[in-house]
Amino acid sequence: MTKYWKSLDGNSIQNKKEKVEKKSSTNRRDFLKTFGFGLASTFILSRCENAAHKAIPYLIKPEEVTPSIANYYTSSFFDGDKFNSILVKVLDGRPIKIEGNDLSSISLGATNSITQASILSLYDDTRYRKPKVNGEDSDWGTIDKQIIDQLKKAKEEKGKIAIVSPTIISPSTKKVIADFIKEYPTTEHITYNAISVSGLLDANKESFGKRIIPNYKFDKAKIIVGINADFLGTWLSPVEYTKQYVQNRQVSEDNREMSLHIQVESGMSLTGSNADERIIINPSEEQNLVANLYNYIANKVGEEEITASKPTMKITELGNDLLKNKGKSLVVCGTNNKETQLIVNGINQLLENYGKTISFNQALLTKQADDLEMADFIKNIDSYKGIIFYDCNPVYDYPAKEKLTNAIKNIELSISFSAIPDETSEIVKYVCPAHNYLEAWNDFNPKEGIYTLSQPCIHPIFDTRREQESFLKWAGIEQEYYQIIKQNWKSAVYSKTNLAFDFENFWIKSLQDGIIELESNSSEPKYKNDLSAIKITEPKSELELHIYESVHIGSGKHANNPWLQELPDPVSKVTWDNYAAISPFLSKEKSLKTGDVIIISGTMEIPVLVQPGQAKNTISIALGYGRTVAGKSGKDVGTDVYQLIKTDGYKEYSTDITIEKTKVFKELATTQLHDSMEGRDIVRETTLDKYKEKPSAGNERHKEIEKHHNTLYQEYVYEGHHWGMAVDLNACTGCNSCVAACSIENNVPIVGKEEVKRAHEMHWMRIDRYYAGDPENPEVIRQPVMCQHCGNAPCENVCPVGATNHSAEGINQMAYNRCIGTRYCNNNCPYKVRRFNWFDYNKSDALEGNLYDPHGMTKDLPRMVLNPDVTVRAKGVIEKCSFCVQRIQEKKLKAKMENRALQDGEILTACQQTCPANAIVFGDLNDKNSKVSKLFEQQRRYHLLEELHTLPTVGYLTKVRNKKGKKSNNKDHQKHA
Amino acid sequence: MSDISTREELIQGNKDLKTITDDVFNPIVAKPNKFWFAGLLLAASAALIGVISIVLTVWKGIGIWGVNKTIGWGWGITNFVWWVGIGHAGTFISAILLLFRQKWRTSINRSAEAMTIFAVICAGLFPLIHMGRLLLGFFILPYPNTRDVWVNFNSPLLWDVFAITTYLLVSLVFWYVGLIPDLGTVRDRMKTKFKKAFYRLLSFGWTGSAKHWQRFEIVSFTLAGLAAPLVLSVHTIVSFDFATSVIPGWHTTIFPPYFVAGAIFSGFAMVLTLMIVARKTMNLQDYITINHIELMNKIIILTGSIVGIAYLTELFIAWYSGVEYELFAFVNRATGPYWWAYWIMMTCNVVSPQLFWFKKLRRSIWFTFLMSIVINVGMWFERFVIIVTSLHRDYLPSSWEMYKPTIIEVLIFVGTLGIFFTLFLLFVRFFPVIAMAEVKTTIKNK
Amino acid sequence: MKLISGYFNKEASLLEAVKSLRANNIKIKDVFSPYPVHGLDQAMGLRRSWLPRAAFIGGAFGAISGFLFQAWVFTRAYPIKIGGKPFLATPSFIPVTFEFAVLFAAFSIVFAYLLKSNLGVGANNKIYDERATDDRFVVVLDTSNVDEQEAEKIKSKFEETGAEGIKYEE
Amino acid sequence: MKSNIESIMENYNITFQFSKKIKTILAVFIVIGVASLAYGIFAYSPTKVWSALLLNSVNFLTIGLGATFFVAVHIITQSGWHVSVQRIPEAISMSLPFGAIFMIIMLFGLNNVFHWIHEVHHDPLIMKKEAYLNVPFFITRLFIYLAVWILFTYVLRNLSKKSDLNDGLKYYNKSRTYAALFIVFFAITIVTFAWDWLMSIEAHWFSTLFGWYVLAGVIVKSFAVIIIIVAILRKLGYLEFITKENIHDLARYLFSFAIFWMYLWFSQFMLIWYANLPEETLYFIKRVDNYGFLFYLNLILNFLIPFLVLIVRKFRRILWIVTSIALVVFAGQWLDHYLMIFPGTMLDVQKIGIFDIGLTIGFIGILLWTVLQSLTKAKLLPKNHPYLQESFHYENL
Repeated sequence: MTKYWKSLDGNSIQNKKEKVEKKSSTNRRDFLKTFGFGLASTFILSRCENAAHKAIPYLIKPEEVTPSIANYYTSSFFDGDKFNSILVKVLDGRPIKIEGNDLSSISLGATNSITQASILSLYDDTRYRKPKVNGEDSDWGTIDKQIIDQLKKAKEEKGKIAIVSPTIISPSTKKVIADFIKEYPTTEHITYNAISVSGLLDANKESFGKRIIPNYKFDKAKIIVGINADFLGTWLSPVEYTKQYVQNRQVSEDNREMSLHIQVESGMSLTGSNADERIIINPSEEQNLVANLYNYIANKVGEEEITASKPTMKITELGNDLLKNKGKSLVVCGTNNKETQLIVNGINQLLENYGKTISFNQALLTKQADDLEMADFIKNIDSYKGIIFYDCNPVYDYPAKEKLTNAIKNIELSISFSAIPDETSEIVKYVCPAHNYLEAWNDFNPKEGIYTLSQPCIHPIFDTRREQESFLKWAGIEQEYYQIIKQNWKSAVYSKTNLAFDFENFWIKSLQDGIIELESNSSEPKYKNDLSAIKITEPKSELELHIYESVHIGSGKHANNPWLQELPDPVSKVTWDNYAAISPFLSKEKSLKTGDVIIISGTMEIPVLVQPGQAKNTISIALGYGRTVAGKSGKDVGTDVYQLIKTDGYKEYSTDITIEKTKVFKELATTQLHDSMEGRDIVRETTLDKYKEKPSAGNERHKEIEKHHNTLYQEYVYEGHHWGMAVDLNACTGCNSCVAACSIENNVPIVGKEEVKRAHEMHWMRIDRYYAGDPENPEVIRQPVMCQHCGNAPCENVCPVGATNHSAEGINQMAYNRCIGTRYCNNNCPYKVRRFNWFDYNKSDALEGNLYDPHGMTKDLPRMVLNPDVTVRAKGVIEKCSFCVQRIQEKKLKAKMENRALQDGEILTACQQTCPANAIVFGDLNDKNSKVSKLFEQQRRYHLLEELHTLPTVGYLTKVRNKKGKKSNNKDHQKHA
Repeated sequence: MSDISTREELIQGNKDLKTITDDVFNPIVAKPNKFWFAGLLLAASAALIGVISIVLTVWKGIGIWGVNKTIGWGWGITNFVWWVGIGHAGTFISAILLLFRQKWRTSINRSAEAMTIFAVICAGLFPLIHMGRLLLGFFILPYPNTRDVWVNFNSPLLWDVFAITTYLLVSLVFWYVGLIPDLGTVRDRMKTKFKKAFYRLLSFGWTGSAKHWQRFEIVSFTLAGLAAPLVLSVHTIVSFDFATSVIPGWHTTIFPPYFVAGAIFSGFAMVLTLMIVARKTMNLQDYITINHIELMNKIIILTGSIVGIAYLTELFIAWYSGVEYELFAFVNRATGPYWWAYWIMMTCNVVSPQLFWFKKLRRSIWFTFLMSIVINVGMWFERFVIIVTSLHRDYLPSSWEMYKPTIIEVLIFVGTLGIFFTLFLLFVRFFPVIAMAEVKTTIKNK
Repeated sequence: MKLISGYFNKEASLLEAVKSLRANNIKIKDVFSPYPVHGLDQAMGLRRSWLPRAAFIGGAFGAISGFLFQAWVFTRAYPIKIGGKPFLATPSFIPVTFEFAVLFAAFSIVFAYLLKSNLGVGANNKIYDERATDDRFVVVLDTSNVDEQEAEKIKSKFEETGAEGIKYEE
Repeated sequence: MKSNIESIMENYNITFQFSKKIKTILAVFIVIGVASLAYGIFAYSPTKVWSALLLNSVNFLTIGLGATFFVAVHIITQSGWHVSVQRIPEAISMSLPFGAIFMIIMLFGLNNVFHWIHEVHHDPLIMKKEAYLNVPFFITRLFIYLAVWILFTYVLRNLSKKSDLNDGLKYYNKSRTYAALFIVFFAITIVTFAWDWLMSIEAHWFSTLFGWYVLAGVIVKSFAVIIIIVAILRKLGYLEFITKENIHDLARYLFSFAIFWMYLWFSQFMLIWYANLPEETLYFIKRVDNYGFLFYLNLILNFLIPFLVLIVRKFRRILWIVTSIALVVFAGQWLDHYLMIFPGTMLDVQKIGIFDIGLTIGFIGILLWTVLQSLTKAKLLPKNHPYLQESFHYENL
């Protein structure tokens, strides 16, 4: 999967997994050498114009660079919210793709959509080119001088200075900040998390004496109860949790066990839509439910109960299920309410989960901020002489916007390190733009005992400077940050390992692996808690608002990333917008339909989306939208709901609201209009009980259809390779990371909101989502659909020019140059996976002046992200999934040059590589031992619309629901054979 | 030729050879009236708007149409099939009716054939402009090239290229062969020098020699024999565009004959529309008599009923097949979001032609004119229903979409109407609209 | 060349004249009429035209070459796997084969007809009488090699059968 | 041509005389048929025997039906060319009641040929079709078809016969209404009849074109049979008034409809071949794989031979050539029915043997008997037909 490297100092450095060897750069000289190649290209880059016209050949080729062959560098992605260990694919000096680092125990090679898309922020055209003073371009010399003067002045006057940042998990950065504070002792470091878990942290502090997030082990749990915690989509470390979660969800003929997942929630989340059972509550019922659950369990195990009013719903079954799995269960709650979290801790304690499914070893460190600290800071903000905003944008993502804005305007020294203009950087005095993370060194400590590095993969494109360098400069420390990291590692990490015989080797290895994981086996802390003091909030009957984090936009930091904006929401399939999700019940009651604009609590207008499975009296709205200062893709997209978060005490992500109907209609850009499977045999599913009895359960039709597979002409026999793909519907959570990865890998154009509305989106793969059963609490089922590479492809037959045809390896291929765009193939495709270039999206048309590029993707800078191994498609041609044929060719060629057979698993398609759920497996069907062949032997395997005899080479494995002996109520999509 | 007393004279007004020539010749030399100029202006303007819209489409991209990821073909191909369908009547009249010795065709075949050619020209435009890369449209021709790639002979769209081209060329030749003697007549009667030279050029040196006539007849008859299966093949192949696919509502074996019947149905409706106007404005009531109209109406009942039976057959087999997708496709047509299009189609094509069972209505000019419009509307909707409702909800509900045309698509359609009428108006002005020589053979007074 | 032509305004008289001339073994050069007169070819003793054969040959050539071309492209020139169909996808070739056949047949017969009849763009055949394309029937005889007596006989035959007029031409 | 008209005048009153000799020959035919049937019952499974009976009954019935259709179509199109042979299809149409009897006899063997009858209760796909495919409805439909067809056939025949005695035009105009009504009813019922008795043999399979395809076969067959009867009568010294043009016309229609049949065959086959959907291909796979020779022979007999021979104008005007082709097409249509029925009803691959041919000879005997018998009932030329003259006054180019 990655570039094979000869290590730089000639020592053969072996990896744990031999086949994965990663690039490291040894020292400063090597570092410079590494980037020497980049000088020419980045020089051109920064000048933007004439970019492609002045490619200069190497005089002396750097040894690690072969034109058109990609190098992979390890790095880390952390946006102040979520962490991911990554590999950066650098081709001819340009980072063009991010893959997960499979040495990381956190993500095991997977990434989420935000990480995938983050590569584009490197080439964000709105980035600050230079430091700015009062909005005017400046230079570092001037700006440093002014800032140092002011800092000194503040120091003399004992004026308070604040560094505001999200949780910082970089040990070296922390050290730099500490050094800075040493120099300016009046400085305070205030952290806040836009999406806060303060309640959880403080509850843990109270229960265990440790203010950290424990290490949840979803793979160890037989029963998982998620309470408003979208742990597969957004909560804390979703990639990690997904990886764990699917381990107990992927059944096979040899392992017919799977966990039971019950989700208690208000809005339909990605996690909830994957649950075996969903219990719908209004946010105000949450505490009551948790307390009653606690009481039920406490009662059974003979512990003391707490005072709570009667539960609003039946919890007996839930309680019994949990009790049956003592020590093998896991209850997680996403609330920021400390009391609730205390009770949840109590439940987990009663269930003896600590030390088993929850551990304080390798605790998660990505969120540590304290809401009260920030609230306090805001209260006293006027007493500060200076504020430094480090990697944060509180003017947007902290509810007290007005106060902050006024304060910043009045403060003498306000600094933002933001690399791109945002609401905060727009009003500060000094903008000291930081590097993009792909341009800078850094280290991270995302979990206790886990250290990772990020290394620059490209010379800084603009005149920017990493934040740490700024701090060092202002503190008067003449040391490079890189050296600080190295020193820090030597003392803090190297000393605790015995991985290499000297530090340099250790350092090389660290860079090569990108991650160092230390053994840690400190004992679990003791639980001590008194819940009796907690007063349980009574459920309310008014309309409530539930504010949640969306899977792709997150806190809103990446709102200017068109790739993320165009990714459909995993549940609603809406792009480019947030919306007020209302229940079908409310829709009827208030006669609102999707697209009707309502006014929330008299302050904000937002269109409605009727969301099956939504709590009846709750409206859910996603954060991260409504940015007012951002590039074109982020600005004024959707509505900002940060202001509705209450901040007295812990941030409250739910609140009472009123709504008011307007006459305005605002069409949402949705990629899927129809939610029902119409009783069709599209996604086959069964229940675990039935599966245990018979692995072909739910898939009886497969055999039946195979029996009738007759043909008027011989099926083609593929000698050599026959590529195929297996998609495990039981594993797929629908997170859309694959869609993001596919689009990035294959240069899929961005079409923008208006075009999505017109059903012109271009994604090569999509995740179909269907609802079944009761609209108030439906079952959700998903299916990733890409080109099925049919053996009897209906599309190929009808292309008049033969532009789409079949390769000798079973791939349905497109010759873009040949295509004349009749769209006949698309009409004839039963899966509708073909996409047509409606306009000239990438300046490749023969005619002039007809560019359609609403989000500036063809500007010189964003264009740098294009994958040169994949043709950009001209206006008027059809495109579609190619099974990442460029990757197949690359690996085939490599195997050939190394004179060996291609290994199974060597070729990974972009979607497969990024999938956190291991749902996609690609390989050679002719190799009987390949993983994909083994999966094809599973009795769960079927093909989409196989009765049409299109002979797809994409196979699906049936979905298995863990429904406990209940009669299946989804007759709607259970086909009788 | 002995008298066959039981048959009525085909044309009225007790014409002799001379008066027939006069009647056909005079409009060519007479100064056209205001209506003609107004019509031409209107049609040409519409054509211009159409051309502008086409240029815009080619320049900007198909994205300015309403088609989308699910419905790849919308108005464009609907119009294509509609125009091709209309383009069937002329050749049907001149070829098949010639083979069946239906002499009444002589009054209308000339203009019907002209209409055919113009309609096919309009039709041929659509497959071209609906291409995403029109400028590379020549890829569709099998010409030797350095890349050694040919075309895909499996593709019905490619068959279309051959079928439409062949049909256009053969119809043109057939039409022109029939025109030559009449152009000779025009030439010989023309007084002004320039015009005479013009028609001399067009008339290919026709003299009226017995040998020429003998060959003329045999060539006409052979061409009719060739054109008859050709006319069937064209709409058959157009139907293959749909029927070869696997899309429910498209893939059904009855399509070939049913499309042909539908084509003739709509073609006759268009012939009626034009003839009813032409006979009135050009004083051709004696040639295009109420009997002609009645006979055409009978063909309309016949073909309309065939179409109706085909609809019902499709419906029944959709149920009988037991294939849920098939059944759904038809239920969706009738009750889905495009139900209105389906019921317009049903009303116009199946129900309303049945009114022609009443002789009184069959012989009413006004009613016939109204019906001819209704049928053309209905047949347009038939194609719309087939294309759009089948595509918009096919196999995977996740991809279900709606289709709405944009103004550009509408204007292109209007543009082709403009092109059609422009050509037709020019035709009636410069060419003999009635096949004089053939009509002369049918009269008894010679 | 000396020509004599008789003018008729009735189809019946024309046929009668032609028959009577033929009965008297007088060779008719040509007959001109505004429309194809039924039975005139038998009356004049014209042989059935061979033109349909041109159509047949053209059509057969079109069909065979059309089919072979497609087969060659798909099996020899550049075989491409399309939709799992066999390379020699005979049913797929039928439509184009048919169109080739019709196209070639139609053009063969039309070109043969135009060539044989000396018709075409710029053809300037002699027009004996302009009303022959309107309402007149003209019988033309070549009297170059005919004696006076014979010419008289012709004239009388014309008159007998009701000729409207008789014209002499050098 | 005068001689022709004169002879017509002479023949105005001639009717056919059914001689003993012919009767004997036909009796031999029938005996062969009965013997074959007896042999078949003895030697083969009931399914095979019933299948053969179904084949011949349907073949027999559709010959008569095609003749009525021929008569009706020519009435409503006000054709003239056919008048000289009109009495022949009329006579053929009189075989319809016998065909009806055979069909009713078939009702006793339904179980043997229609597998849906027993599978309708457990095959899920066929269960869906039960509203249509159930025995009572099936039988009801048959009786409706037969009753209406026979009714119209007799009405048209009687009107035609009456015209001999009286004013031709009056009866002719009257018959136009009935002919139109018959055509409407026929157009629908021939399709449903084809579904019932042929398509439902393989109840899983369906094709929308199937009914029309069968109809095309019926039309071709009706022309073939008319030509054969004309040839027989000519041989026996009748119909000397039939001109070359009449023969040419019959041949032309045989030719055209052979092409039309091929067109529909191709349309149906190609579309199924192209889409290659298992639910549709199963029909053809059985036939191509197991009956490959007959499958292609079907095309040769029904299309290739008539096409290649009759494309030559000269051959279209020679009665014996036309008759030979008619016989080929007749055999071809029989084979077409064979291919519709046997691969569906019989599990193992069948060969056409003495039994099949013998039985068919028997049916042909009965057919000819009824036809010739009816020819004695009316004059060979409908002398008062309004377009009689036209039939003798046209030419084929």
